[in-house]
Amino acid sequence: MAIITLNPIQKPSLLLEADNIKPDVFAGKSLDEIKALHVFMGTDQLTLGEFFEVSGDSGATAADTKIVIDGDISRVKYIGMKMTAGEVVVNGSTDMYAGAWMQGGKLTVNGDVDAFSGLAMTGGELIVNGNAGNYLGAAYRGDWRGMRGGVIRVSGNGGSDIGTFMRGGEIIIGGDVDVHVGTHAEGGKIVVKGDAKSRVGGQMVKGEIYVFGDIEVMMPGYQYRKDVDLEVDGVSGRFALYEGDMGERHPKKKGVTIYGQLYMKY
Amino acid sequence: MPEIKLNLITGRTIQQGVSMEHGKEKPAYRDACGIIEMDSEDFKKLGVWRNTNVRVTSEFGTVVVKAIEATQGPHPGLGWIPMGPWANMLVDPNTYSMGMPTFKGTPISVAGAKEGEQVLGSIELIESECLGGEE
Amino acid sequence: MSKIVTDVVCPFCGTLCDDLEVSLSDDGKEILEVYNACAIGAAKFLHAQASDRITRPRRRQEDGTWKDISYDEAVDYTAKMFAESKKPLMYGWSSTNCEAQGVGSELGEVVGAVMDNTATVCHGSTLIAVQDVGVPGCTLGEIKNRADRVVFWGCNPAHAHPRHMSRYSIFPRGFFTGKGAKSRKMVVVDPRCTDTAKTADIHLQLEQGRDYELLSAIRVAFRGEKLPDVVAGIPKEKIYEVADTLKEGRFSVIFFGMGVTHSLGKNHNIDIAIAVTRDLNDYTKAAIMPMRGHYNVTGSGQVWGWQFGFPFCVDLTRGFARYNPGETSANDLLMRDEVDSFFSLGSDPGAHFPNESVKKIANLPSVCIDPHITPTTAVCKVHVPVAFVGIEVGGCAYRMDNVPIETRKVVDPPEGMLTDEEFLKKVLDRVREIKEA
Amino acid sequence: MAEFLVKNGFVYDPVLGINGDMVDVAVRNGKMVDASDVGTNATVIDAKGMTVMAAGVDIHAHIAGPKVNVGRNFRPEDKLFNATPGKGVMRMGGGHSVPTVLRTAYTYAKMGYGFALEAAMPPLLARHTHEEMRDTPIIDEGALPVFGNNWFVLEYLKNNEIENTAAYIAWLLRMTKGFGIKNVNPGGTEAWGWGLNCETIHDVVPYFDITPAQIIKGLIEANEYLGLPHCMHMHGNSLGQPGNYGITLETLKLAEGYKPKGDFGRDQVLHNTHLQFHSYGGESYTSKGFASASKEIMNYVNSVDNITFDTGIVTLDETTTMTADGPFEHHLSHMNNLKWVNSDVELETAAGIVPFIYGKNTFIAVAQWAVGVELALMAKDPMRCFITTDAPNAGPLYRYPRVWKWLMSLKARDALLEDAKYGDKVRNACYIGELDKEISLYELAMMTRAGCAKALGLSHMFGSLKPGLEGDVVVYPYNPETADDPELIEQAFGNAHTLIKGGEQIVKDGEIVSNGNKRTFWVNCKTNENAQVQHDISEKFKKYYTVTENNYGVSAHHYTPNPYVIEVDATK
Repeated sequence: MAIITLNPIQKPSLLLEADNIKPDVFAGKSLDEIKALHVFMGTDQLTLGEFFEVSGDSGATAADTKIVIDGDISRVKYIGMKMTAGEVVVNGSTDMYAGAWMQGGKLTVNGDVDAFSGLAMTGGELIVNGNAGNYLGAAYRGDWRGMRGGVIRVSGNGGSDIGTFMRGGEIIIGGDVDVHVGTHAEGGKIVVKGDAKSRVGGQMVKGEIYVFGDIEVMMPGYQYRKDVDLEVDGVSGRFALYEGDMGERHPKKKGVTIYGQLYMKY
Repeated sequence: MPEIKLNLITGRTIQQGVSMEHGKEKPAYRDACGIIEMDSEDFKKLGVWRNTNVRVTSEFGTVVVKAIEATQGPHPGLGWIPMGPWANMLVDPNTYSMGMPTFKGTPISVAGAKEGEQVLGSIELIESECLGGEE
Repeated sequence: MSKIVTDVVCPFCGTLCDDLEVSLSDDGKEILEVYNACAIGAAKFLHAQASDRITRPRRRQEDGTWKDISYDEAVDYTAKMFAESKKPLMYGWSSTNCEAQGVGSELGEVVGAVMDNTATVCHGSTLIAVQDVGVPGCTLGEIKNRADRVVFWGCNPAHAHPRHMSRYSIFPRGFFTGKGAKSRKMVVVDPRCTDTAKTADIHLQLEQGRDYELLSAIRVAFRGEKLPDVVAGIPKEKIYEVADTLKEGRFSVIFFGMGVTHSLGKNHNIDIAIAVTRDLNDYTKAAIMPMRGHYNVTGSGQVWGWQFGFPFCVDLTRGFARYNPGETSANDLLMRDEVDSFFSLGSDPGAHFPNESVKKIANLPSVCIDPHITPTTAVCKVHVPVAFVGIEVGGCAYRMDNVPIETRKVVDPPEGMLTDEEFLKKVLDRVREIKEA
Repeated sequence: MAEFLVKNGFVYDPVLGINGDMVDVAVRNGKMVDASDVGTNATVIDAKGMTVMAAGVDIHAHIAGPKVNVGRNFRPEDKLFNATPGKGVMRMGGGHSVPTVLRTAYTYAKMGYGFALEAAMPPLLARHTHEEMRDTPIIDEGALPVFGNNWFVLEYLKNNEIENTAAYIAWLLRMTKGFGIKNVNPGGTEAWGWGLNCETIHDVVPYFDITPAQIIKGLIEANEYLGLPHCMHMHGNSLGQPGNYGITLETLKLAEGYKPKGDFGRDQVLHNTHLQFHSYGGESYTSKGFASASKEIMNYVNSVDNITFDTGIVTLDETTTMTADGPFEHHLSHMNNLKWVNSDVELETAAGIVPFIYGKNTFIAVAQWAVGVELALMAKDPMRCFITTDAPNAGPLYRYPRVWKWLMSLKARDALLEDAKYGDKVRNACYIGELDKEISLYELAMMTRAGCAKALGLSHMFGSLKPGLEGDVVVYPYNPETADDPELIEQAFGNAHTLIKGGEQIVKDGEIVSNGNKRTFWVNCKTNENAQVQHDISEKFKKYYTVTENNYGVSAHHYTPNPYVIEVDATK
């Protein structure tokens, strides 16, 4: 796999929108062509080369291309947005929309990601070795089609509104999460290894949520069903299964009503 | 000095509305909004007189306002400061990435004001906080 | 004999009362009395006449004092500020008419601004929730003529919309509600025993910040499912009772305010309140309505809707419109240092934004358009006073239920004063000159 | 003013009987003139190898006003990655199914349209509709206030008081600056005030004790009493329900015996809009239970001469449905569980808005598509059948050229059915497989301009290139002699080469170069003094409305800065 390395050389005075930083765009381009790609700072259209030193080679296709960003890009948005293949590694933190609308490939952030990362993702892997911001793997405003595929794995804490309107795929949070987990979910799987605050599975139609730690305030529409022994993301244990949200509509499958499932580890 | 913990909420009052329309630079606006309404139980716990100044502090700032008895109570444990600059010294600016600061539900502590600590007018308050040259 | 102007529209809150009568001096220049208005509305009309009113633009000097400047100088400063900005924030737009909002939109487009209105600290939560789940609503006359179950959730009309209950929601005798208040059951949900709550048939004094859980519990109760003994501090028996009360109505309505939009969960609180209303429509007829604050914040969302497709938080910097509150919202932009100039019209963020945001405004090139002296003018570099919309100039405004009403001009503004629309047009022209040069 | 000479094009003008002949077309001082009447300084547009028509006239679309704006504001996802920056005289635009007003104008211009009728204006919210129309450049527009659930109308018609109904209608047209009479789910939308509906034309409206049939007949009579330019514009009861064609036939038959009155040259007394949604047989939406009833409907429509209709053809897109048929939208929200907006308007009407996906791989969406296409193909008189998508209900506005492609090409229809998962089942349940007709350009000109203009009472201004009419000409880059691929139809008719509107060049070489001189059309109908109606109006405002009578009318100049007022005298 060919590797292109970006070294930040200038911190944007406001922020940078860099939706071009993804293997799909870099593949098959020379270093000069990559440097000439546009980035935006407010109304100003600038070039990638003004903010990054670019070295290495791009592959012929996105799948053959790996982008490594060495340094802090915590004021750069849209890293890996809509990427379909290949790999991006950020050795630092990124701003909003990392891996948003991602369809394939792998994006690793060795740092934190800000809000709206993995938004409406349909495939691929987003690995965050740090903390994630709010709306991780959620739907774009107004859309009922949230995350539909792929995997998001966060080693640290998550924010609020994880997996809103989720319909598929998997989100695993190593640490704690803030309010609203899996709100309006109609599928998919969310694993929280730490604690959750409140509004877990509110208005959930379908899908699975696993919480290893405590939930500060439970939703009133969840009912205890039974205890089950499970292995979840490599951890075995006994879980209490709750179903809900009883206030929400639920589909029927072969005459049986399907609920959202909330598993709480003992 | 004794101190109590309350949950701060803010919002409109008719006095806030009227005084605002008469001019936010006027003392009436300060009198309407530079206050905290507290429950009588909380007055007892804090041990200050009604209609005296208190210093209210949150994780996000601190401000001196006049403590008055709740007009729309009882609501023990809740502190009410009408919407305006005084309340906004204290409220939680966290928007949870949806644009709206958390104007209601900020943990605060209330203590009696020190000798001579006055409730500032809105313009004075904003100027001293924002044009203080500390940045 | 004094002259009486009738059918005057009150430019204060989203109730947009249009039955005010204003008596003027013989020469028609002075407002003497305001009839039918609430205390706040009356104050607004009378303050417009204040002798200490500022009538000319002013600019803050190095030493902090103000110096009067001409409108042309103010236009020039504003236009240059925009021309030099990469990402200006144009905020406010709620206490002005739709015509000014329209010119402002074009200006925002030309300069590549991010445009946000006061919904961002008011009913922005609601706008987001409506985008997620829709909203079954109606005009206020439907409430007046049909509603027999009226809920005020996290709002206090007795203080914030003083004539709401008498004009629309509780007291009026409508076509199918001939007994007025006696036709209606009133439910108030509020952590305080507000002056509105005191007049209610049922007051649910919930634990602050637990609206989402309580609304969810009502939905659970609608479906006859089990509830925990207590939710949000309210015993389950009470929750079942309220659920039944709403289901049994012929027409139920939920009005809601800052109590839910400002509390933990924000848009989700509204989202689930809308779900409650949607559920109710399976049993009876039901509607839900935000108690919009500024008299024309609704119009601002409408104008941007037809021009850009979004009701607030509109980012025009890239030449086309984008939207995502949390990113393109005024407070997030300020606190994240994402903008490099600030323009305010028809609002007072200095008084109504968290202090952290106001401090950021103070450090930016800035212009504030406002008839009053405000905490915003106190932190801005240039203050441009303008005529009062609805008093000194007419124009369209949208009531909280999206009914557009033409506000009326009652008196002339002080001589030489510009309106919002006139000032914005001048700035737009000047910006175009600068861009072409 | 400028002069234009459009030369060498294939001209289609059914009014003048020109069917593809190479005729020169000229515009002077904003009007059509004989080619010999322009001077040598005229701007010459060489339309060689292209198609020339009068500008299009849209008889029914939802493009401006309160529910349209709800559709915009509550669907940010409709604009995601779908926005365009401004360029030259154009401002920025965005949106797929509910575009911003600017994009709406540019879309119409690029499709060669010059006039569009906003199909439903809630009277109390008329200012809103006018503000949006004002801000929509280029095209002339008018709007139809809705009447079929209005309390005045229900009360007068219950007692068969046609004169009072007419006087009220004339007053309301003046107040709202409206164009004509829209009638949506008569009685059903008032019933919706209580969460109910009127599902047939004989269901009694709660409290008001009147039936939809009485409302429909009464509004036809009132319309003809006044002699308005357009006729009663009908969206019937039970829209979208399988088996509804019987109700539709009953509705259409209510027009029997009525003849048009007035000076505007139309032949019909009832326009049934988006007839597709009203032409269903069967009893369910499944492939086993659904059947097209287009033939049953068209057999009747073809047999009479006082009815016109538009198609409302489904375009198989994700779109946003919006209608004053409140109970229908509620029903729809339960079918797809998507977000739902309802907005009831005091004493007058309601609206519902729900996003909807017409999936190519579902049976019912393709069957609906077939029903709409069938109606147009079965129409014997193209001057009475107009092509619409009921935008955005059956599909977005910008899909018109795709619809024309389907109507003009059997090959395109077969390709669609071939590609659709349940294409064969649709052939079985519908008539589409029996129809090999291909609409000609001459017929298209009737179905998209000449007929529409006539039905609207605007044939003295639009729909033809006849000297004296408005100088509205479009040139499409379509060569009828050489074009063989149906895709060329969609391409050409969505990208006009030239549009001249009101004598001004709007589109030049495919680019928008002017925002034109947009006008708002409304009908000022004079009636005799009617003390009873005046009294009733005052009473209703005092007791039941929440705005005062004096604050109701759309009067300020800024709502209609460039009005075109059609005067009607109904005092005789």
